[in-house]
Amino acid sequence: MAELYEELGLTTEEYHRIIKILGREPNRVELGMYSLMWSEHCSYKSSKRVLKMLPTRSPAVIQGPGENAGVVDIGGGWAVVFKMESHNHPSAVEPYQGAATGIGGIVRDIFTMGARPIACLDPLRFGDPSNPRTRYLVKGVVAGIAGYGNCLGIPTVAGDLYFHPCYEGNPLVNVMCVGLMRTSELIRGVASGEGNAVILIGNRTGRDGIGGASILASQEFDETSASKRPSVQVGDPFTEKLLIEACLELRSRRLLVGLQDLGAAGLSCACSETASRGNVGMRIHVDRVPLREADMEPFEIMISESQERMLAVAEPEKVEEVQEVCRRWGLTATVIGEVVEGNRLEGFWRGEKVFDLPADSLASQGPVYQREAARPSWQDEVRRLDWDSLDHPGDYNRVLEELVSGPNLCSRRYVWEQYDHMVQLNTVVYPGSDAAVLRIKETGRAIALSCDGNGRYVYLDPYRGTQIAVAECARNIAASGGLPMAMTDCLNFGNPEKPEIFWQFTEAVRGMADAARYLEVPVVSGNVSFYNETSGEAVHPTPIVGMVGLIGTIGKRRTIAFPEPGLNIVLLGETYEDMGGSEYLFALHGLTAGEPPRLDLALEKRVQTACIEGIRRDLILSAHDCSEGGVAVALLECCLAGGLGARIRADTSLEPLVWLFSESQSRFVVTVPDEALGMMESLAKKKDIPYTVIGRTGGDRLIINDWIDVELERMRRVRESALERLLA
Amino acid sequence: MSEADQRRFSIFVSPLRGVLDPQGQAALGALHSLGYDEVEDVRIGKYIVLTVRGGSEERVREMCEKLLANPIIEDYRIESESG
Amino acid sequence: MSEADQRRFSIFVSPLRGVLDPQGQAALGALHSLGYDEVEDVRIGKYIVLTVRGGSEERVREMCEKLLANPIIEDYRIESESG
Amino acid sequence: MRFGVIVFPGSNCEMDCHYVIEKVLGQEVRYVWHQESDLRGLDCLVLPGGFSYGDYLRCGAIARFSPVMEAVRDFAARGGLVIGICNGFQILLEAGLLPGAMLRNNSLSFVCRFVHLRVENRDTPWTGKAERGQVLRIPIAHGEGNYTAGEGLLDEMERRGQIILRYCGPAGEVTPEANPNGSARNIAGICNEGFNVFGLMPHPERASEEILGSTDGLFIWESALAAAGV
Ligand SMILES: Nc1ncnc2c1ncn2[C@@H]1O[C@H](COP(=O)(O)OP(=O)(O)O)[C@@H](O)[C@H]1O
Ligand SMILES: [Mg+2]
Repeated sequence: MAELYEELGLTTEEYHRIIKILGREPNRVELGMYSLMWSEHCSYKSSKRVLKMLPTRSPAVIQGPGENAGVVDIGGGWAVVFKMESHNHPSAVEPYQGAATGIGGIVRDIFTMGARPIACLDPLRFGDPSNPRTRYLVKGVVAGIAGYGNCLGIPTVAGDLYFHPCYEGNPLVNVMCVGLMRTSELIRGVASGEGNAVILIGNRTGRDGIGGASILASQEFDETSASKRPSVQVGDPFTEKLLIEACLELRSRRLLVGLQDLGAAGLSCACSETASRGNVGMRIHVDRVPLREADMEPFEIMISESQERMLAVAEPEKVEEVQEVCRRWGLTATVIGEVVEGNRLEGFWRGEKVFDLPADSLASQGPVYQREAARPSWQDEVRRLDWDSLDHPGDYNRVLEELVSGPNLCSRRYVWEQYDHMVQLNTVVYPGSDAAVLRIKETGRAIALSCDGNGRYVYLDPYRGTQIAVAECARNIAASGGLPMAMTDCLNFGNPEKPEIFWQFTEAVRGMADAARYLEVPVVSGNVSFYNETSGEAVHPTPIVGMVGLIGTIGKRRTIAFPEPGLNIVLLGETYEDMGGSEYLFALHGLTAGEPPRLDLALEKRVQTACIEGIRRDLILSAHDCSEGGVAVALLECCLAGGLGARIRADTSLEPLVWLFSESQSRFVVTVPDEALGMMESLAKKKDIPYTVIGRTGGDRLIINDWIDVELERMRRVRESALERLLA
Repeated sequence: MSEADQRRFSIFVSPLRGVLDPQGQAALGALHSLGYDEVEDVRIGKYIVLTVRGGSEERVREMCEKLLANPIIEDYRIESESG
Repeated sequence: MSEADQRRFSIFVSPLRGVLDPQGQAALGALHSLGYDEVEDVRIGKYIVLTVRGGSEERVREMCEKLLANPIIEDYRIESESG
Repeated sequence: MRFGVIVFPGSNCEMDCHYVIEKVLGQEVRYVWHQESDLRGLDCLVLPGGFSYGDYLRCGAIARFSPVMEAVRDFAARGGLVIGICNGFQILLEAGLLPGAMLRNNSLSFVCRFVHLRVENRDTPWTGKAERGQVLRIPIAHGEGNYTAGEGLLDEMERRGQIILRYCGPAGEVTPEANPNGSARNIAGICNEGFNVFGLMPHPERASEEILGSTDGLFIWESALAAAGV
């Protein structure tokens, strides 16, 4: 066993712990189950303690972390369910299938709770697009998300896409799904009721992803990964679509006690988690699991990660009805076990007992580590920036053009047009604005969805950078007229066993916790992805935030588009010399350096409330936050979205380059009609926020002092064609 | 070069053994529902015909590795035919 | 029935001559950009392998006509192999 | 008017069509399961978009063998109104209820966006409410909308007025640039010879409410209502 446990990724200490739990040596099946369930990916053994810092409650939160997804009340008897997850390593091996099965997995997390999935989001990070491998990955990942998500009929309505060489060998493919349900229809991933049947629904079990959870997700990624290829999983969106419909029908007919999707660690995870949550035991007849390959061993069956499978628990007298519903949807539903008294998870194979262990020892009593954290020795170095020694261009038109035709700020149309972002008829603000807005047909309200996470800021200052991710995401929601309600996250970091990585992680979570608490957006679900490294080099620490906001009346939604000529353009917030970590430095000087932008959470909150209130009172007709590329890029985006120019007079003592491209936080560009200007000004005063009328909408050019003068049509062509050209 | 230099290569790409083949499964289901119960398995891959002037099988193999097949989930076989 | 009754049929479905083949065209372009200039044409179709117990080639032809190929845009050829 | 929206395994726009027919048009509507064969009492059948049977093998190839398709064939033969949207159009092609076939988009990518469509024949149950040459703005969302048919057949269809919608620019100009998928002669929608069966790639149900950005889809729905005397 000694060699085997090491090969499976368990430490000697962990192995002894297993012996102590069982009071004997584990057999091969048990060892396999422990190795997966105690892997970083499934057990959160390095992150658990740190994550305790996050605020998880608010009056609207129905279900926080701990279930398959978070649930938040949006009024009128309805709730949204959402979560984000990573599929980084599978996507690096096979971009199409990796991304596709990523969507499949996160969508299952949502309908497991009883909710109909209504939207997906896809935050993506890749290496330099000049590398052919990067282009292959981007195209494969986007096609995979499209291939799977479109088939399911779930609109992918937002996401983001950034390029930095640090993601070269280890792209980030995070996916978020949002579902909608009646609050009364919540299903939990709980087994209970002695004698109840345990039913496996969906695809047959094959050798997919065996070793996937531990090998692909919990070890560093290197050249030898190619040899691990046979574990690649192929997605079957058609079966998933049938599963959605069948499970929602089972929910509506109230035929289930509990429902759990099968993801990492397959049956081992689903059985132990449901049993553990329900404080019951479970008996599994492993030989009843329908197989794709006849010669599979119990060990393989218990840890297979074959996709498109669900585990349901139902009362014995309902089993036939459950099977009938599944059959109608063309799915097999096989009773593979039953709920028993106690806490043991037992497995039988042709009459023989093949495993017998306490369910919680797998699901919740795994090892927990306090990893060592140490501030990296290079941290101060990268924060230094000698601004004056750089050769700054004097042609601001050119700078603007380079920014908006560069990989990070050009239009993402090429991506989102490959996604069906309209199906279900809820999308009332399409991609291309700050947040996507979905109407809730049943209540007349709407929700705003956005995701953000600037890895460069976090690299330079994990604490502040992560605060900014939360603040910016909330700002996107506010610009759309939404009140931020709750968030999810995906924390993408390197190897947590390295003290400097763990320091980044701890600082980032602390930043997230502080910002979330201050802005009153609890974290209701999330995911940690460690070991994002190639040949020992970690990616930038990249926490991604996904947020849901509520728009009380559907009419009070806003886009970034300048809606009509003759409006005042107002800048809410203040511009400082915040050039550290900026897109300007990265795109024009190839630098990731300096102090990231300052952030005053109190000001942030006041500016956001002013924006939301201004929209609610119809003082503000359009709104856009200033983020990467600063106010100049924000203004150009507003112009292009509305097909309408602007003339700006900036009265400032800052250098033009700084005023134009500084990435100071807590700012919005909004439009206000003349008759509302007075009220808007007093609102700003009341909220105690900086407020400047900087110009007027109109014409077909963007003109800023005598610094910038560009023709919109030309900029539109340049910005919209850039991504396809960069990826060609 | 003359017509005689033209060669045709047929490439047969099929899903690796053990890899899920949803297309094949769907076709199998459809054949059964049409009454073709004798069909026990269906695997669906790609049939690629290359017309090449003066190339070698070695080069075609390279093309398969790089572009035409996805070795992570697919197997392939090349047949050449002079034309 | 015994294993001996199992037969394998390979079906090669290819785009009809004269019908556009967007996938083949894209592959041709990609091969050229990778430097495989010797490739003059690429046609991409389907390679279907049926495992059949006790069926006839006649029945397989029927399956093709009905389901596996679309005669408006595709041609097919069947090869059988006893196993 | 009573509509039936057919649900195939893998359909994903059936609820959207149902919603528009019931809530926007205010008409009666029910779902028709793919294994049903009794279509009595229905005036118009909708084959919705989606990915029936995952679009595996070929789009629409497996769905056309659903039991309901026999009934649809009879329904159409008796002159009943049948509209196939996107995947529904592909199914009608595979079933031979409409001529031609569908290839993958020439970009090889799925494409979801608003397009402009020129109404080529307003003398049909589906376009009576529009002007000839009118330009509609309706979204598409498909990976295989590259319509093809033999040149001879296309000429015949042109002559008989079976080509109903073409992709065009905002001013109605039919150009290669306005063609999102490479379809023959920019074809976006066609009818059978009797004009009671209509297949189109664009989604009129996604353009039936102001809040979604266009109401041009209503021309099609309301034309059908008018044709049925509603
Ligand atoms: N990968 C993607 N998938 C779908 N939509 C995307 C993707 N990347 C960006 N978008 C969309 O493009 C728009 C601009 O994105 P981004 O510049 O990241 O916004 P912001 O800076 O306001 O957060 C948003 O509507 C966003 O949802
Ligand atoms: Mg924004």
